[in-house]
Amino acid sequence: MSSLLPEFLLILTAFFILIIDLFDAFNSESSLSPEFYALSGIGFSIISLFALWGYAPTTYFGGQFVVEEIDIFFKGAILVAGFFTVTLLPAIFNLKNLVKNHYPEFIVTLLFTLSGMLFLASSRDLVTLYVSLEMATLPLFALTAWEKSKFSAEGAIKYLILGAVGSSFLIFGFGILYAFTGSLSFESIRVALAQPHQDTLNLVLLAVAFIIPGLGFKLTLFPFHTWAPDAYQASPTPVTAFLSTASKVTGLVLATHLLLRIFSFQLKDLQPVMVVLSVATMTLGNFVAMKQENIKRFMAYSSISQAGYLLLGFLTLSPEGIASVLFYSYIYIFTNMAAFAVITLHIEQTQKQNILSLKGLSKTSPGYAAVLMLALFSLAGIPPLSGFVGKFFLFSIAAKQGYHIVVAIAAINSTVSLYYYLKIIKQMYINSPDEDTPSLKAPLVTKAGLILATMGTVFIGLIAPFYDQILWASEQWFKLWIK
Amino acid sequence: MGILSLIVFIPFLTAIFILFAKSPKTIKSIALAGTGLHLLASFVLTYLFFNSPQNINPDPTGLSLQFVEKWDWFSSFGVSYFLGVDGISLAMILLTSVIIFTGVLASWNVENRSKEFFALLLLLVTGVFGVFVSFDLFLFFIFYEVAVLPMYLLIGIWGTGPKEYSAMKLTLMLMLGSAFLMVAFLGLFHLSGLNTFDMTKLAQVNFDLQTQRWIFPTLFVGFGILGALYPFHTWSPDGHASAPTAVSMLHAGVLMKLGGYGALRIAVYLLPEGAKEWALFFMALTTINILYGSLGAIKQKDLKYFTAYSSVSHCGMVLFGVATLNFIGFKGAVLQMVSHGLMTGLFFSLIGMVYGRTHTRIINEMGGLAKVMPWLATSFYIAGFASLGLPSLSGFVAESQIFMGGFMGNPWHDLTWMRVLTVLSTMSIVVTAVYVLRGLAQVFMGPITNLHFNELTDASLTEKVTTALLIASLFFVGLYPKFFVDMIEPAINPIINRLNM
Amino acid sequence: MIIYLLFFLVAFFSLLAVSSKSLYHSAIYLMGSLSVTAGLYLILEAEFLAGIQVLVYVGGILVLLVFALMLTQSDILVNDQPTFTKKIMAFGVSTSVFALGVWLLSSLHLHSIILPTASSPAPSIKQLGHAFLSVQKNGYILAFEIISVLLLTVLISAIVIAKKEKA
Amino acid sequence: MNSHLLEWLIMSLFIFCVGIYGLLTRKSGVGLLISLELMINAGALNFISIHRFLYPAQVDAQVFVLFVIAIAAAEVLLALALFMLLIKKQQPVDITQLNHLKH
Amino acid sequence: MVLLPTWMILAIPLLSFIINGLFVRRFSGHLAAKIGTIAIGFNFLFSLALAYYFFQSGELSTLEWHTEWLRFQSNLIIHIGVMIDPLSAMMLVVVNTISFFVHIYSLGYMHDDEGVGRFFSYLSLFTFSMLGLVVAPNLFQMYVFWELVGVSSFLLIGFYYTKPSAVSAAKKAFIVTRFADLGFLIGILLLGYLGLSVNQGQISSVYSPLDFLFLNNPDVGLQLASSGLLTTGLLLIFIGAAGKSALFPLHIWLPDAMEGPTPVSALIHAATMVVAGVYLVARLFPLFNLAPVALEVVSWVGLFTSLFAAVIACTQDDIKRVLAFSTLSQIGYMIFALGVASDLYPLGYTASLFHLFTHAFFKALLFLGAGSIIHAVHTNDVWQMGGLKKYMPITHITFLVAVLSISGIFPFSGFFSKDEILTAALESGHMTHYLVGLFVALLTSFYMGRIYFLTFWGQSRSHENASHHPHESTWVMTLPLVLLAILALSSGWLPFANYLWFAHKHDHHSLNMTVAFSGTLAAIIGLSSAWFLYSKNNFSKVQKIQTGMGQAYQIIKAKFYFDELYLFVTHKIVFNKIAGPIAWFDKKVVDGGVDLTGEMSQTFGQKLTLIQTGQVQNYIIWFIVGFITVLTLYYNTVL
Repeated sequence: MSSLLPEFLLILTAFFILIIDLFDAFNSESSLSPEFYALSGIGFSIISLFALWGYAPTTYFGGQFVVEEIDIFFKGAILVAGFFTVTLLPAIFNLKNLVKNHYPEFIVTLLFTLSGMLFLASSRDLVTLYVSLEMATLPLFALTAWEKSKFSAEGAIKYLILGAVGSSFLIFGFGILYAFTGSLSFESIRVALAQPHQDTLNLVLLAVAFIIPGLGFKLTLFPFHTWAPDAYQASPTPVTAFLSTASKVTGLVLATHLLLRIFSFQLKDLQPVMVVLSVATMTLGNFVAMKQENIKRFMAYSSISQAGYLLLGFLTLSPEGIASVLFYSYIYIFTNMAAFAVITLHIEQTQKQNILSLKGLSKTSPGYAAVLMLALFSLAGIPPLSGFVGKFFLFSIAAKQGYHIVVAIAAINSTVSLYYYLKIIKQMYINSPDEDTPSLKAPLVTKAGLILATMGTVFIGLIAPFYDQILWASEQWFKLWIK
Repeated sequence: MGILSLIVFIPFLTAIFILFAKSPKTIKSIALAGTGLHLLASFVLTYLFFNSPQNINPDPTGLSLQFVEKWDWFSSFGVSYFLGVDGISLAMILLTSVIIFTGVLASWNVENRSKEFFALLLLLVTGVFGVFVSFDLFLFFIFYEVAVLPMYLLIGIWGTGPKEYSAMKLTLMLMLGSAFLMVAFLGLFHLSGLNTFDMTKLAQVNFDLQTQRWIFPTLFVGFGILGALYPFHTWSPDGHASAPTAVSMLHAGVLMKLGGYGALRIAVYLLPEGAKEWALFFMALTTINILYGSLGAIKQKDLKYFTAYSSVSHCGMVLFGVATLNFIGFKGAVLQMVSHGLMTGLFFSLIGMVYGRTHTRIINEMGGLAKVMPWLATSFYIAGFASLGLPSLSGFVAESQIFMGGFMGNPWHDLTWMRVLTVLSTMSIVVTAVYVLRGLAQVFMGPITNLHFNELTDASLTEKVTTALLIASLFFVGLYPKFFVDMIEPAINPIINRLNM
Repeated sequence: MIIYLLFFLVAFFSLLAVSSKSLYHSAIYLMGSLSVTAGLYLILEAEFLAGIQVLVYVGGILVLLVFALMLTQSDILVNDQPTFTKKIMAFGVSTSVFALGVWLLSSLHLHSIILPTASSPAPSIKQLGHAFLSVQKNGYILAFEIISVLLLTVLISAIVIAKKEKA
Repeated sequence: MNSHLLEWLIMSLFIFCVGIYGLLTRKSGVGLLISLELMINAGALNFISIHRFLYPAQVDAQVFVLFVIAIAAAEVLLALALFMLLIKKQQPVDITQLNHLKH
Repeated sequence: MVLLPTWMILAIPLLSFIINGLFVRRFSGHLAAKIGTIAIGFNFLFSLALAYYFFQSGELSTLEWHTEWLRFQSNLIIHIGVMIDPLSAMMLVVVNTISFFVHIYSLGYMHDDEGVGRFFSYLSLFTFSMLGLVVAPNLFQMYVFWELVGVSSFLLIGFYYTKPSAVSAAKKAFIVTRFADLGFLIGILLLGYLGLSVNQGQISSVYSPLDFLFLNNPDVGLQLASSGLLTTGLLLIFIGAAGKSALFPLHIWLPDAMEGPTPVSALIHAATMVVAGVYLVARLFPLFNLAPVALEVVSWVGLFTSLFAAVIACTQDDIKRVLAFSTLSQIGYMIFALGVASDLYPLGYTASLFHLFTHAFFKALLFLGAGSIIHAVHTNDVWQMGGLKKYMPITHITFLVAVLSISGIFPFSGFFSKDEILTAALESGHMTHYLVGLFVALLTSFYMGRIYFLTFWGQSRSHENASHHPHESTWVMTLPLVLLAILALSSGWLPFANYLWFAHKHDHHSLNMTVAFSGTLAAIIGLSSAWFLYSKNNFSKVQKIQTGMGQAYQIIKAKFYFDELYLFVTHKIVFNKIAGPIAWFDKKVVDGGVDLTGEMSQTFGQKLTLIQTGQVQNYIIWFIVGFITVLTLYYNTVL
């Protein structure tokens, strides 16, 4: 049962916070503020997660809950994203009247979403997959509308409706999948799909056609990304950070399940679809981000373009593919979190979301400006920051398959992305601030999170053992069922 | 921690120290000390290179590298931290350490935010050193982009004129160049069959003609964009005009050489068949580059544009040398890199000094300055004569090699075509003479046009040291080329043997 | 025979639910359509499911929808008429999806599979109960736990959002 | 005479497409929810009909559908909460006017 | 054989340039002047000794010293060295003597000029590069010092850099010679290539196919000639020679080069630099000999230049311009002498070098004399002088000696060298060359007589107030004049033929009487007509002739408008029609293209933002469109 510990610990902390909130104990001076409990909860679950490293793979509930090495890394990524999101919270929730803006409830919902995502990572059959996927998405609709501002409801509703449409497509797809084998477990479906005889080929086609939109919604791929900009803009900045990192990784987990664990034999035929989707997402994300004024909307498009790059990793059925996707998602989380930390502070303390309001940040608060610059350069894929290393490995997967033109398009896209990242750096470093802008002040927890994220942005790409471990984990996983 | 890692990371460490320094005075002295130490280190390296036992690579087409440092980095990906130095890299290291030392001296009066300025400048130069010593394509690419990126901030913050526009254009075009390179490197990595980025191993692979036919132009154009190849050179005039002195010195002097170096070291060495297919086309392109650059410089009004166009033409000569695909041509290309680096370094530092005094770079607004600042005038003239290829100065040695190489032709291309192109590019020595003398005569000779020029001062001590050092090295290369020729020739043999194989 | 009648009924009700002018009528038509589907479930020998369908769907969700109608009171509730172009657009999109699906499905020779007779074994409620709570191979205890936590979070967050702020 | 699986699949697909049609034409939020319920219901029906025709003995299909119904309920709950928020902010529950966040 | 190593002859002027240029001239210009003069003096003696010993030893050519300078490839290694052979020994003597006298003369002439230190360092630089050129063992080293000579002439012409006319003259000189050097460089490349392809067959002390020992080697020459490209190569090299020696098409820079101080004109534009072209052709004569077409071209260009320059010289007013054109014409003489020579009639070769030898002395004398006149009268214009006979006796006598010598009157050196050239032309059957040569000799004596009479005879026409009479220059300036006059007298008698000869050393020294007679006659006619027209003060007869010639006179006076033509070609055509459009093209089209891609991507981005209309229904339509595209895409990949 120990491999369930990470999820169990999260849910335990959530209930613990609920009970404390029940007795309205947070307002008394003596008690610690809720994010400490959350942070310790997530910390312990990370520790317990990596404690499992030795025994993997373990299976529970009759094959429905499996923890392989690759899942440990996926869960680790999600937990790290959650950890950083929680460090951002004190910056926006003023601790005086917790009850007024429901800070404890926010954390509880966040923790439950995290546990949902962890369940998704280990699920091995359609029911658990669907339920934990909904567990990972439904609370986000509420989190997006948490600020109760004029636009937050609008963003949340758009997110909900498209989410619901996505999940109904998914249900229909799963229904068709069920037709191939009696059982709902991935393994049996994968085997059934291995050699679909001629007449059921159309059924596979229909199943794939219904399932890809569900995946596309979660991973913000091109035609299914339309919710992302509005949801990112509407939600409070930590939630935008959470959406762009944790929810993106959950999308990757869903992609691993669907593309590698179910449709692994169809992957060869799916390559053209994937190439078109990833190129379209990349190009749209980059070219539209050029014209954005609002910071959060800009980050939305930047994360859409990153999704385009990440999809390249799924072009092959090889350990390097999934390893580089995982490696890049870790780098992406650290980089994004570093960027969002500074953006949260800026938006919270200047109440302005326009890129131009970043004017002269390097003069008012040089430290934070430097962090944001590093993060943006890493997103643009500039060496020696780790963003470049991650991107290089991803492009190498596409190059291995011979898609040199796709690598060329991706490289040109990252040059275009450099243009709009430089536009922000220009605001910070070249333009001078208006006189009275105060320098940004950050609560201790957020500052600690920020420093940790920046360290990650700079060093993850350079330390080779980290990538080797991930590669080893994905090789183990491939050995398991490629036999 | 071999000497090469030291060479690469001394500027980086100085940059770190600078970040902790407080007053501008200490910042400048640390920067100077760092680059001075680095100059010393490169001289020591040269001494060791010539005197220590040479490990000669038995295979004629293999590189014989000295002071090799090789550690596995991403072993699963075949990426290793692989440093080495041979004749060509050593020549470039010497050039760069001289240019950065004089660059720091030339930017002695940068006051606003001098801490970031020097830190970024040294970061840029770390990238450049890294490129010259790394023999692993991945590491090469990392240092290549590190060298390009600080340009944006350096030009954007400390530049003059339309600085944001030209900074953005420069960075984006150079990044597009490196995008080309990334595609080519990945292509090389995957089509070579062996899972490594190590250049020496990739050199043993004979890629099939089809792949070489598309990878070589991508590589050559990718490097050409930085080496001011004809249609992609437009970033260089704007970029240099708005960049501050030290940055344009470093950029035109050294960064544009990365293009030539990469084209020779990677494009031609790894893909000989591709080189044979495309060299004549690129030779024609670079001929346009040479003539176009020099003719363009005649009508320029601004001193910096004037020098920028002349460096477009000279960098064109570097690529022309590479495109001749013969022994003398290659040697000429490397010599031209060294000589043009020193020349443009001197030119831009002098322009900085003159601009510091007259606060104008428009040629017609100045006149008769020789009477007021004889030292600067003479050094300007020496730089001018070096650029038009006067013997006893480095320009002539390099240009004669390139033109001889172009004239001698190579066994794979039609000789008359090469000879026509060589004659066309030799004409540039006349056009260069025209615009150099016209420009300098207008600025320095004749009666003083603007009265308040009279109380301008001549070169200060730091400026004297800068110009003296650069002029001395120009004369050294010009008068005693044997030093560089003996250094470069053994390094070119593998490339030629590979072509002849 | 009864099957085709029910098919027609479901199609008729859902079409009306979707296109009727006033939302109240469409809510009622939805109720009709859901209960007819419950009937279909009965035919497919899934009694428990039909029961749940009627109880949760018609009883629970529909009631919620009607509450929503009452609460929002917006004038458009009375006549929610889409513009003509939007109708054509929506019609085009949905028929194209339907046509694609039908074309793909019909090319399979699924029609040879006929409705099993009443006697063929259907999973009993006891089996269903076991499936929910058993820990072995085909048990879904895990999903059961997750769904409970899910409903809790949704409840909490919905309350927080809908709560009237104290002054 | 007895019905064939194809008819059932086409039937559920039809309801699904009617749901899509409803989604695209309804102006009010609640209208959307109605069409959403239809689409999810169509999914469930499709699932059960395949279960009955092909694998009558397995129980998984019904378990899955039960969960789907529960989650549909949760979705409607959330949608209702968001509509309340809209009303509190004096905005009409008309999604065609909810277009402040764009481009 | 000489006690000091021969490379000293190069090292001394270089050393004096470095010492003066960098250090001494800052403290005292005069000290620098003294150092420079002493150094050149030592060099003068050393070269005399060298020549003496060399001619004693009787060897053909000795490679005294060489070190490897620039390695192109294993069989193409360029050495810097000193090679002494009759030709270079003679040149050494000429260059050093003239340079030594000019140094002494400049002590006086530049005494009160504040840039005197700079002047003397430039002079030493010039001498160093000229000597380097002369002793070069290979063509490449010659090209190197050829350029250095070009740059020192640029510096010296532009010495008065505050004067815009001097600056533009210097610039013009450098660019025109640079253009010629382009031809020279391409010629070198071609010869280098040909040399490489010919099998070298180890000739002693030959390191690259550009060495003279290799090129002038008869059997190598034959192989080169057989390759067919030899003529073009030699013609290219001749273009270089034409540029430096200001032959016809590239002569425009020499008259303007008079802007420099007069000692400069004396040294560079009379004796040394301008004859470098002749020296080059002479040095490569064995090769030229094998390319008769090239020799033809050489002879005709030389002839035309001498005629062309002589005609213009008659019309010029500025004394230095007249001398410049006379130099042009004399060099034309030397070149066409070489042109007519061949291994059958080798006399032309010796005649041309003999004329070079003698011409150096009397032309330097003329220039220095003109210099002392200008120094006294402070103007160049011949019409403002007159009657200086009384005030400047020494300058007058020495100037008269030079005039007589250049016109070819008997006892003076000019007679012998010009006579030999004309006999060479006559004997080798080039009748037209002989006749034109005679006519040019007449013209030469006419214009020399003209300026002589205008300056020294008649009344003083200077505008300065009558009280201030021009006075004779100091002894420092007049001593070189006297010495040069003696040399101008004596150099004719030197038995030149048995030192410098080509093919076979013929020792008969008979004067061809017809040529001697006709040459002297032409000289006398020229002088007397000049005396008739210009000696008295009334120039009515001159006016009559000028109006008689009408428009033609103006054209000749304006040097056939060649300057304007070149100006037009460079400024109008090259600068405005080519460089201008290129600069515009680069800015608008190439740069425009880059900005265009920037705009295009911006508008593309703008279009894409429109997908996000904010309407949920549009989002759902996109969603379903996505579904359909995935379906169709997957469909046609699978089936």
